[in-house]
Amino acid sequence: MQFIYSGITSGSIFALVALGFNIIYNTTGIINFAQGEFVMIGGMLIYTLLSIYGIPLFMAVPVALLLALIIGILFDKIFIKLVKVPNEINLITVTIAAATIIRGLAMVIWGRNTLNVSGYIPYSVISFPGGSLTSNSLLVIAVSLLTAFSLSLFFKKSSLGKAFRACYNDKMAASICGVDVGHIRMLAFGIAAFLGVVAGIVTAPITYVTYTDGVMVGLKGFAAAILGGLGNFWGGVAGGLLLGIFEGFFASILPSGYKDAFAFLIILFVLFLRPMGLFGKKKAERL
Amino acid sequence: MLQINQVSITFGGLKALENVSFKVPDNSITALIGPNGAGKTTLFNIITGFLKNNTGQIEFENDDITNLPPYKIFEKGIARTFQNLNVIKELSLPENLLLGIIGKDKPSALKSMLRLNSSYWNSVTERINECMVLTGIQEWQNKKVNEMPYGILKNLEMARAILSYPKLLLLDEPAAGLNNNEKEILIELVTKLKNRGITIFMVEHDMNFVSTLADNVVCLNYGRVIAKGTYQEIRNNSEVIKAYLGDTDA
Amino acid sequence: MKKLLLIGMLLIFATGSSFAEYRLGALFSTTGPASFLGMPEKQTLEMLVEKTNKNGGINGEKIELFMYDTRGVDAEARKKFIRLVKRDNVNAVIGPTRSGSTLAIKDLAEKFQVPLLSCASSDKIINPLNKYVFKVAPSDKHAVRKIYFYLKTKGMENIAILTAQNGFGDSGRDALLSEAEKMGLNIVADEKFRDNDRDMTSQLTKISERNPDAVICWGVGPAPAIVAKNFKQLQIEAELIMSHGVASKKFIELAGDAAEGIILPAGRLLVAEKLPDSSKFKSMLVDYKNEYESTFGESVSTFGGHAYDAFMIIKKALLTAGKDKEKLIKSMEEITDYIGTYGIFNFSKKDHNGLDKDAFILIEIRNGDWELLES
Amino acid sequence: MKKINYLFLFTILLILVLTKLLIKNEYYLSIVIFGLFNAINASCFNILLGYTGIISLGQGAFYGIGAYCAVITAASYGISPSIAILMASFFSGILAFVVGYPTLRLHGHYLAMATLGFGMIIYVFMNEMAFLTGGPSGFLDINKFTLLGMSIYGESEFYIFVASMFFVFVVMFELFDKSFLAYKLKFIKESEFASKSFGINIFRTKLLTFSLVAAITAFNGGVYAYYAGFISPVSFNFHYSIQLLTMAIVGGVGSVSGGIVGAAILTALPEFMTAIEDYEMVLYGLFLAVTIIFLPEGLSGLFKKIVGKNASN
Repeated sequence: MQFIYSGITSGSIFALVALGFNIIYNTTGIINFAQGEFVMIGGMLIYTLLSIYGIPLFMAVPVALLLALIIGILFDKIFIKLVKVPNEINLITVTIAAATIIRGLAMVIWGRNTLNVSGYIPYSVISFPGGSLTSNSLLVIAVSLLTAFSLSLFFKKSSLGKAFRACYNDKMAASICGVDVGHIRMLAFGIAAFLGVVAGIVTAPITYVTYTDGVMVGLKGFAAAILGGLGNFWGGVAGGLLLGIFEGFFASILPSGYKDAFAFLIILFVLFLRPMGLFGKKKAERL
Repeated sequence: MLQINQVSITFGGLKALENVSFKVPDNSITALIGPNGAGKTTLFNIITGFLKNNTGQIEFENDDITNLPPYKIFEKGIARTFQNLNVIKELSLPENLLLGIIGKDKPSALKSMLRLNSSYWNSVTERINECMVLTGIQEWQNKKVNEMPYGILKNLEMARAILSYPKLLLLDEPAAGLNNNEKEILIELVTKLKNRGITIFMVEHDMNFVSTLADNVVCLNYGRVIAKGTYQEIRNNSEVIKAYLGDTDA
Repeated sequence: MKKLLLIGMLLIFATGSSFAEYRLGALFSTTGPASFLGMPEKQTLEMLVEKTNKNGGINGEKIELFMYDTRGVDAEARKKFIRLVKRDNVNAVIGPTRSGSTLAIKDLAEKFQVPLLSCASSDKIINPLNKYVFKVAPSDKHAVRKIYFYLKTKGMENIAILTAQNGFGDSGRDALLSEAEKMGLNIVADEKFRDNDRDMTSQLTKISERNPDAVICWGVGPAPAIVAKNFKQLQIEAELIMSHGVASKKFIELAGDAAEGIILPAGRLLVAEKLPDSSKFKSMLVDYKNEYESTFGESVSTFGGHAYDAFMIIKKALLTAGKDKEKLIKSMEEITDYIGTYGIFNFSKKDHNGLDKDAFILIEIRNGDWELLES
Repeated sequence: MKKINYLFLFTILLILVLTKLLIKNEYYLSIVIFGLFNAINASCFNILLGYTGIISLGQGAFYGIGAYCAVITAASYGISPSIAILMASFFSGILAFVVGYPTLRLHGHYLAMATLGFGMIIYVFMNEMAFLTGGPSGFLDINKFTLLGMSIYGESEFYIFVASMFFVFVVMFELFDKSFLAYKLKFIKESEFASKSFGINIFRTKLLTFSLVAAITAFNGGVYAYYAGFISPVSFNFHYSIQLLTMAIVGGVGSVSGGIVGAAILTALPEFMTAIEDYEMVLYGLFLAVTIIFLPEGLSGLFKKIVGKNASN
């Protein structure tokens, strides 16, 4: 049973990263390979604010989130907007380049060492039937799900959120109706970075922060988004949780060396059976 | 030539086509008309194998071609053009036309790489030139594709389809987006093709165009055949009028 | 066009070598997953070379250091080794950090006839013996034996192992399995984790179901700290033992309370001040430690010690033999009783490591610091 | 039929010969050899992405499979290395066929994920099947490379072999590029819909291309293994596949020279940056970003433009 609890913990992080992927995918049609780097930056920012500048937590978190929005917007302005021929493959590669730059800068700024962020709430172990979770893990799950819910509310209720959804459905139509698509895309990167930084902040006490962390978490988030069906909001969340549980499950029943192979094998099988992911809709092909 | 028997298809409860039956006679021009959403393009896609019909069958030259994959249907001798242009901008006009040749002739890749069949490729060049002359696009052959007007691109697609020597040519809204001058050229071209023995089946909105060309007209509405016959017969059919008037009202 | 330009540039670079000084090459993995082994090695070597040059060099000649990052990629180590030998014309090479990278260049060392002093631990580096390849890091089996002797005296027989899926974990696992057989211990669970795994509870749950007396975790980087935390979270009743891969203050900082009571084999350097005054290692270790910590403002790590030993050995050999590579090898093989950070080195023609199991001592983490478990 | 660009082929040949004549330093020669291996892999990637529109992030796996199969079969069954490489290449082609059969039905990002997943799975197996591969510590017992009884050893001899292999590959690539096959693939890339309705069995074509490319990549991998004399899984992981992607993009997709130029530049670049270690990653990323942002057709596109301008002047 333990694998379910630990799976949900890591899965909720994958879910947040997958949401970041989905938001950018829906507004630009590309996969942002730097999404994982946002998570790493989140950890680094909170470390800097808390441990180096000694800012109290209730101030540090909003500052980090604000910085996240700025980073996301700059990301769009510097990398995405400038691309001369913004076709899919160029945009994807530019995000790979951006990820390399961010990782390189993080190494220069924060060094190669793993950094430790102390827990935000007192450490305790909470027992569940057949396993246990730490208070920090519970915080991760709670914050992730809360973030996902508030984001879905934002998309459903606010007018800005509605403009976002209009962009998902039809960019041309949205721009005709007065939605500034460029503006929305910029905000999409802002929100994606925001989500990444939230993930980075909540996980930092459990997983520590190293400048190379972004690669794996990005990859897993991508896998989660695909598993759930690219562009599908709750699909991303479900994909993340499922991936986390798969990983824990395989680690607990198989020789653990093979666990990653089996997690990916499951994703492959899902794709073979449902080429658009578990909850993805087949796009009507315009013939 | 082409026989549609009781073809039906549903999309998530919506009946897009319901028991559609009609014939496309040999060496004729048949037009499929009907208001938007009547299921014309759906039928085209079923014929060419992109959609699988739920019931019914399609016969081509007395061969059952129902639910064959698209490339097999092409091999039987059915070529088509598209509503949305499918030309490759980075390739030249003759290069774009190659698509019609490749699928038809299926030349040997190895021979082509080692340049062992140059006489064949010379004949291909000739065929392409001939076809460009036929469709009137030869003077554009050295221009970039993205500099060409829409009408030329449509002819390019037509030329590509003709290159495969089809028995049946499906045209998806050939006149859409063309000016009157271009339409006239097109009418001339389609007539020429018919005289060469190619059966033509088209989806078209432009009634002038249909009236000038079509030997037979089939009218679809809400997925059903509401009328078939010559243009004159159709024109006075009350259901057709209702369907179109209803359409214009909306 | 660009290719021609490139070749032109390569040619300009190719002709820029001179032969005035002792030329020392070094390959460390300063980026990539093994970076926190490679960094202290790099810094130590830089510090020592600078100091030596300040004090007049070796035999009056300065040392020029050529150092490259292998990024933990074996193919990169190979490339950079050829660069050191063929472009920089070095007399000897220290490194690489990782076993895999060392094995990747083992045959090149022989081909180019350049002495190589590896800082990695795998036994395969010196076995089969290659005339030009030396190893200053103690073998994994020495560390494993030290742990197993300890477990035996405590009467523990059922052991679970949890190893990293990298070269370090892999060669550790080999040693753990083979030595367990020799010493009659039962391996009841054999699990693995990846360097970037951030949750090990699944593996640990599986391990705890087998009721081992002790769990041995073999890895480097932040992952073992997570193992320690998860171990505590699951309240497993067994002794947790780590490898020398965590022998840096960073580990205690990361694992926090969860580090308490963990036992690990490590070099004496970690507890330099706590060694009895009678220990012949003490003064030299304390000196190195103080110097390193004052220069770089961070705690010393035993991995830096490898670079220290390697440099001292090569320096000794250069002093007596000069630059001639054959003489250099011979003189290194003759080094005995050199007191290094990891023990007393006794090289010979047949032993290119020169250390035994006493290279390691067992250390326990108590109150956030290293304590000597036995001397 | 397009004319074969003999000037291009001749230039490549000239560069290869000049490299041998001018570069005596084994280090630089080794960098060029690495560059040639990368160039073949990046070109193969280019055939997939730039011609056929298949985005495969698992090419590193095929490279690795070729390398491992070639050395394992030779070491354990006493097969001569050149035969072993051919066998590895064949095996990899078959494997690509089997993997491609379900995978190539996917499109776009889903295909990217599936191939990436395949790469990860192979990577795990390379690490875990230690009894075959030597695990993460790598495979050591690589035989000396012999070709028709001649032993090939050392940078200089290997350069001749790898350069010849590379040249044969480039000639084949050029012949392919100028044959109708290149158009067929480009039609598939541009519009699967149109290609299908023009009688192209796109699935079969994609599958064969994918398998053939995997076989070439594996062949390359086999030779690489014998050149390197040591292989370990890290050389064939996801990062390598991404590197191939960046090489192809920086060089320019959809042309013969693209992968070659990209591989040449990105293999050489880090060698000039060793002095600035800490900033290497940032600069590498910046170089990539600037190329993609300002040179949408890649570096080879830029050269073509310059050459084209000079020619028209």
